[in-house]
Amino acid sequence: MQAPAISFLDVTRRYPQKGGSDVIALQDITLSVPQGAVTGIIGRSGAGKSTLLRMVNGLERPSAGQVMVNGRDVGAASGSELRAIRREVGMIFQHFNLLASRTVAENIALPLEIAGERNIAPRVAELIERVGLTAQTNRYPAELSGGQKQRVGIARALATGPKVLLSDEATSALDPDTTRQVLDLLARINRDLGLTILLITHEMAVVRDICSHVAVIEGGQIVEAGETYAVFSRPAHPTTRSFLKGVTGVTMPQFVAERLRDTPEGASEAVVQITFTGTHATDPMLARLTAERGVSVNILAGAIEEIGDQPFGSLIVGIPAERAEESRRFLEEHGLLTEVLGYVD
Amino acid sequence: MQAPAISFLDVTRRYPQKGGSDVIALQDITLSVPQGAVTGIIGRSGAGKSTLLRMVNGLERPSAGQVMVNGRDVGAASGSELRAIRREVGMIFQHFNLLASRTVAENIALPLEIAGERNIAPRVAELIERVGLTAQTNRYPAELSGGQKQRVGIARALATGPKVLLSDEATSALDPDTTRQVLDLLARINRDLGLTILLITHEMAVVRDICSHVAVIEGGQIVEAGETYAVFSRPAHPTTRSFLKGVTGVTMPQFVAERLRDTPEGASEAVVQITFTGTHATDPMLARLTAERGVSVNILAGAIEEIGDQPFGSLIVGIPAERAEESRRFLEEHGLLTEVLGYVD
Amino acid sequence: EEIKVGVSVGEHAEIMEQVAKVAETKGLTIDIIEFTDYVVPNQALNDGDLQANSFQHQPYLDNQIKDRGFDLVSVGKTITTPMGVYSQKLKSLDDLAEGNSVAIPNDPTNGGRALLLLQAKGLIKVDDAAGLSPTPLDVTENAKKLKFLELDAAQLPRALADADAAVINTNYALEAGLNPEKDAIAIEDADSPYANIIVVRTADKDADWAKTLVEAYHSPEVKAYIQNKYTGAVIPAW
Amino acid sequence: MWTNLAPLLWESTLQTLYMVAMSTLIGTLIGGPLGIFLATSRRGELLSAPILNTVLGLVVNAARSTPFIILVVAIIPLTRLIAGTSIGTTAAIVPLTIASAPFIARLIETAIREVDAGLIEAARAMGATPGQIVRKVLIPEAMPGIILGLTLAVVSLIGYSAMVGAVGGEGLGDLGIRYGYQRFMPEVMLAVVVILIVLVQLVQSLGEWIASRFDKRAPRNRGR
Amino acid sequence: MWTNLAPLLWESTLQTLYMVAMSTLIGTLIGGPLGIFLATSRRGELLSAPILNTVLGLVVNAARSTPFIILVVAIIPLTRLIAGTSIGTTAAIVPLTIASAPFIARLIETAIREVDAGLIEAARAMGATPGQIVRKVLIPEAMPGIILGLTLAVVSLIGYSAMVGAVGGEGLGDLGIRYGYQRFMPEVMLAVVVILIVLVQLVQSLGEWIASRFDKRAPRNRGR
Ligand SMILES: Nc1ncnc2c1ncn2[C@@H]1O[C@H](COP(=O)(O)OP(=O)(O)OP(=O)(O)O)[C@@H](O)[C@H]1O
Ligand SMILES: Nc1ncnc2c1ncn2[C@@H]1O[C@H](COP(=O)(O)OP(=O)(O)OP(=O)(O)O)[C@@H](O)[C@H]1O
Ligand SMILES: [Mg+2]
Ligand SMILES: [Mg+2]
Repeated sequence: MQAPAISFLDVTRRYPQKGGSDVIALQDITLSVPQGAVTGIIGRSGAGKSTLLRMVNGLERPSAGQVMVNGRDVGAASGSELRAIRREVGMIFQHFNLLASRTVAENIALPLEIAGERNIAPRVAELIERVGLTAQTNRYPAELSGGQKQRVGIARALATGPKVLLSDEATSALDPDTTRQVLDLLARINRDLGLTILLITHEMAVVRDICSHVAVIEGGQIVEAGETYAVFSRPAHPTTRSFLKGVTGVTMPQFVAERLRDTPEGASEAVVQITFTGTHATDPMLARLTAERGVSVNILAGAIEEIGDQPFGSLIVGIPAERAEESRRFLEEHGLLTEVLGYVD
Repeated sequence: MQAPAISFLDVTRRYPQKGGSDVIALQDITLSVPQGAVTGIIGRSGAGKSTLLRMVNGLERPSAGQVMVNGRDVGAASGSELRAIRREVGMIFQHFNLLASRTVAENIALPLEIAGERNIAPRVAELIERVGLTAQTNRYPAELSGGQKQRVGIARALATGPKVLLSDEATSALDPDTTRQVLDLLARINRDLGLTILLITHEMAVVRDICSHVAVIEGGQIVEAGETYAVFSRPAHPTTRSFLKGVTGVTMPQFVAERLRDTPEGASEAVVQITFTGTHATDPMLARLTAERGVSVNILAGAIEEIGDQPFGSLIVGIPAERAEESRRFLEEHGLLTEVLGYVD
Repeated sequence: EEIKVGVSVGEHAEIMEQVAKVAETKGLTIDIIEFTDYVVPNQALNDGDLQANSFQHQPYLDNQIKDRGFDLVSVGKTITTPMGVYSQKLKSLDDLAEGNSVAIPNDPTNGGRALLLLQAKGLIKVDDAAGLSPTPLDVTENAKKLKFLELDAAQLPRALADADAAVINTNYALEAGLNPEKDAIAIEDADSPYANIIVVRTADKDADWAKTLVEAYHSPEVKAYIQNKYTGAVIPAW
Repeated sequence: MWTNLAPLLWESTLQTLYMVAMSTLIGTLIGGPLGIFLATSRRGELLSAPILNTVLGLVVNAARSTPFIILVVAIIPLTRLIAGTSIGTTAAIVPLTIASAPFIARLIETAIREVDAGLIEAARAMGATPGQIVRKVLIPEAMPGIILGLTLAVVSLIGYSAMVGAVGGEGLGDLGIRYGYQRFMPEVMLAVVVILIVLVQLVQSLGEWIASRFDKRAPRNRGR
Repeated sequence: MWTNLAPLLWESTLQTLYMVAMSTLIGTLIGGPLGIFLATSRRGELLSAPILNTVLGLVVNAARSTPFIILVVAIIPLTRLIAGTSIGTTAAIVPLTIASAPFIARLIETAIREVDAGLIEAARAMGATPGQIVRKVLIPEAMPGIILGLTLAVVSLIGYSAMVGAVGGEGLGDLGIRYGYQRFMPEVMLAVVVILIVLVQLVQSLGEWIASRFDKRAPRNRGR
């Protein structure tokens, strides 16, 4: 196995507060970010995501512990070593941080100028095209919409062809289409050039679509981490579960929820949640249930999607109450997870 | 019917550009925002959403046309009239715009001070609690995370109990849980106090969960508007369709997409998209297809959810190729929309 | 030949302009440089930035040489401007009451001179050790408990309304429209030691241009100019 | 010599402090509102009054560019009206104030204009009156800049106050010029300059400390 | 009288322009880097050098608070070294520069410190050297503030340049003092003040125009 691109070793970050106890933004974080992977960081507002990210290029220093980037200790790096590390690490900021005095093109040119590159113009033009800002090339940030600023920040972070990309909610100001384009762009660079990406996002769909790994942070601690597929299919921590509801889990339709009760007595239908994982999702299990057992299955809600290239999802179905037990057994025997949520009349 | 809370009449906004043609941010916008409704504005980055929103409280003036709020012309309002309108309109800014010199509590108190209210402290404490920032009460914005700042902005906008709330991507910096809490809060105020909400978002899930109406803006023009359910179930404009993919539409799993081809010859399965609307979603149509016609249906991907209180969704299913036509007819006869996407071996 | 001559603003500058005209006919070009300060012209002369200056009297020069070790010397007298005491409130010096305020110049030359004038009129006594530039701190006897207000010399006429009396250089009195003969309630005796001088570096004492400069100054044209222009307030001292 | 000098230096220091404090105080009372008005009355801004803005700008510039001694003379009647006399340390406060007020106005104007436009917008959106925006947004947000501006003004005034010797104003600068410079007492000059430096250093440190207390923005020194 | 006065006024105006232009230019060349260093060398900042920062701050303050005439005399040897003479208009540029440089330094320091910390952070994240951050971020972003600061300095210098009469320097202010003040010619004083006001107004308008050209931030005057 390759050495990790980034690793955190027992990293703690405290903010001293006047007249009060310190804010502990991060506590004993140990985490490896694999080389060439796209790793997502998710967590509640204020959990410590931005702080964690900012440690990677030394914008924030650990109060304790070590942060290693490509084998070099960021905390111990001297000025020029640190600059060398930083030139290999692109960063997209949560609040853009664009220079008001520079146009779109000039903002994107900045890291190239800093790296001392020549022949900057064609590279800048190419990046501008990629993020769809050709019409805005010579505008100043004050004349851009929020999403346009965000895209300038993205282009700027990619300008020097970094080995590691840090992204702090790079797509949260973008509409779904533009988000998809940006994610495609990142995925392509990740694939073609082996770029390691560490990104913070609040959109589980982003994690699902692009992240091979995910870390969940809560109250300054990593509560869950691993391959996205593994974490998403069997979320262990309540936060993760709660986050996933919107994306892979399904919410029960209101009209069902209202009628739901706990006891089967006199109910016409049982409401059952069926979870598909791996290749099972492609088998026509429900159809077989109907065909082989004559059970009529009513799909009430559901989502089936791919996570980490594997189909995954769950359905909420209605099954005639008297056949519920039988059907469940049938499905479980064929490798699906089932759970009876309740009964309706 | 009630008079609309906000109406735009032929509103145009141009930004003059030096040495170039004007940027037309909005063009001939005519739109009514119903009283007491939650109306979402969606559109691509740079489409003109923020500009539109900022017209409502006169932060931006129309180059042509009229903006009416509760029957008063914002563009024609004098200083004190305008202030009177503004005190009834709360606004959450895309970039927070918090005062760096005031703590969380003091920032939230600001609109109350401006409105000349007394006994501010309990109201502020209540709002802080609602947005979950009790621990941060006396911190300054520089000591907050992005999402915490956003929540201060939300509390501030609600402080004076406005009649109209304008929200510019108020939840895009928030994690799913916090987003849900904020949306619940807004929905509750909307329900209990009849607050009219006009919100910009990039998250279709937000529109789905909270907006009764939606307007789609593209290149400065309204391309689609109406009740959310109507727009989402039969999106007319490509942008809307494209946006909806992520939320109500389904993306085809990679492993299916890769094997997909156009012609049925020699294929084992047809891949069919089935769209459910209204009450049909609750009928066990697929089960009936299996039971009555003996067709084995394989659910490949799908999402069924509620939009505007109505069940809605679509499934992508695999149906044995030779039975595809028959099955489609069966489903169409029972009121579902179907579309053959292709064939797999 | 061309020389640079430093002068102070006012009558010294005005007269030097006339001197320059005369000197021109004798083949000496004078470049006049006006100073609003009294220390710099000596410093500049000593340092070689000037060839001569004309703004001070012998006591001031002596004092400067003593303090700063300049190697300067006088080559000829120029003019005397008697100082006067003026007042808007009083008719004579005798009317000065206890605790009255008297404005005097705040530079050492003129300030000291003003105190010596008041001593000569019997109002105060100053410490002899202070020589020709005493300060209010050197006043040993002050029977009327006079308060001394030290002001910029040019400010004095403007302060007449606020002080009970002011000791004013004649040139400023004239510029301000006061008439030394009519308006002064006391005036310096003509035999004061305060005749002004032309000063050069000791090394240049015998230079030809120095002689020409003094000759030009002492020419009848200049004397006539002084007498016409200043009508007794400025007296040729040669 | 030194036995005389010590009390003299002490007294002069007090006089300088008195003059500088008074003229800063009054200068701020005049220059503060003026600066705020200059910053907010440009065309299209909060209090939009472009003509008055131009006129006041002209007055401010005129007062700032007129040589101090000419200013002193020009306002003698005013000085007499206010201080009862045109000469002496107290009277000197009048021209010092007239010189400091426009300077302070410009510095405060600059500080106010640095306030983020988004904050003004937020307050406008709340229905704030221009007065409320000034009191609740512009001044508090510009506070660090205002304090640093006032520090700059105080330091300038300390140097400036040496010129009031012309009208019988006393103080350290005047002492340095009259005794140290004109009477060539290098030790007085040195003593004065040393006290001035100490004084100015105290003012500067105090100003920066207060400014940093008011400054709640993100620190610029996290990490490296 | 006026036939004599007109050319005199013209010449004096030129001299003032000459002195002010030169001392602003050289003062900026010295004060600019100094101000940038003062802004960036505090503890934990970009060029972190707190001791040097304190020492330079002290020197700057000392130069600013020392009365001008004392400064003039103190640096006579330097003046002669640079200008070849210690008197006259050209020589006067040296003390004027020494007086303007620290003032300009403080103004530029203030402007630089207003630059958003996030931008410095962004540049640091790009691996920029401190020199690059100064050149590519701090100076361009602070440009409107720097220009307004220089405008403030030029206006101050125009008033300040009146004091060079002490070393035989000429110019408008000196003309005003020598004729208007010492020779009691109110009409000269008036003429001088009028020209000064016009001059200063031109400088101010030009400065603000240039600053606004550099200012690409959101306008503060959209809507009401
Ligand atoms: N001051 C300005 N000068 C020129 N063009 C401007 C100016 N302000 C906004 N625009 C342009 O107007 C258009 C609409 O901007 P607006 O901010 O309303 O977009 P938006 O829909 O809110 O986008 P986003 O989702 O990215 O925030 C954009 O193309 C933007 O570039
Ligand atoms: N300078 C500071 N002083 C005190 N506390 C701070 C400071 N900066 C951040 N914090 C706190 O540290 C915690 C972590 O902040 P961080 O910005 O990393 O959160 P985050 O996970 O990025 O949240 P968000 O999703 O809202 O951006 C927060 O609770 C925040 O309030
Ligand atoms: Mg964050
Ligand atoms: Mg926007």
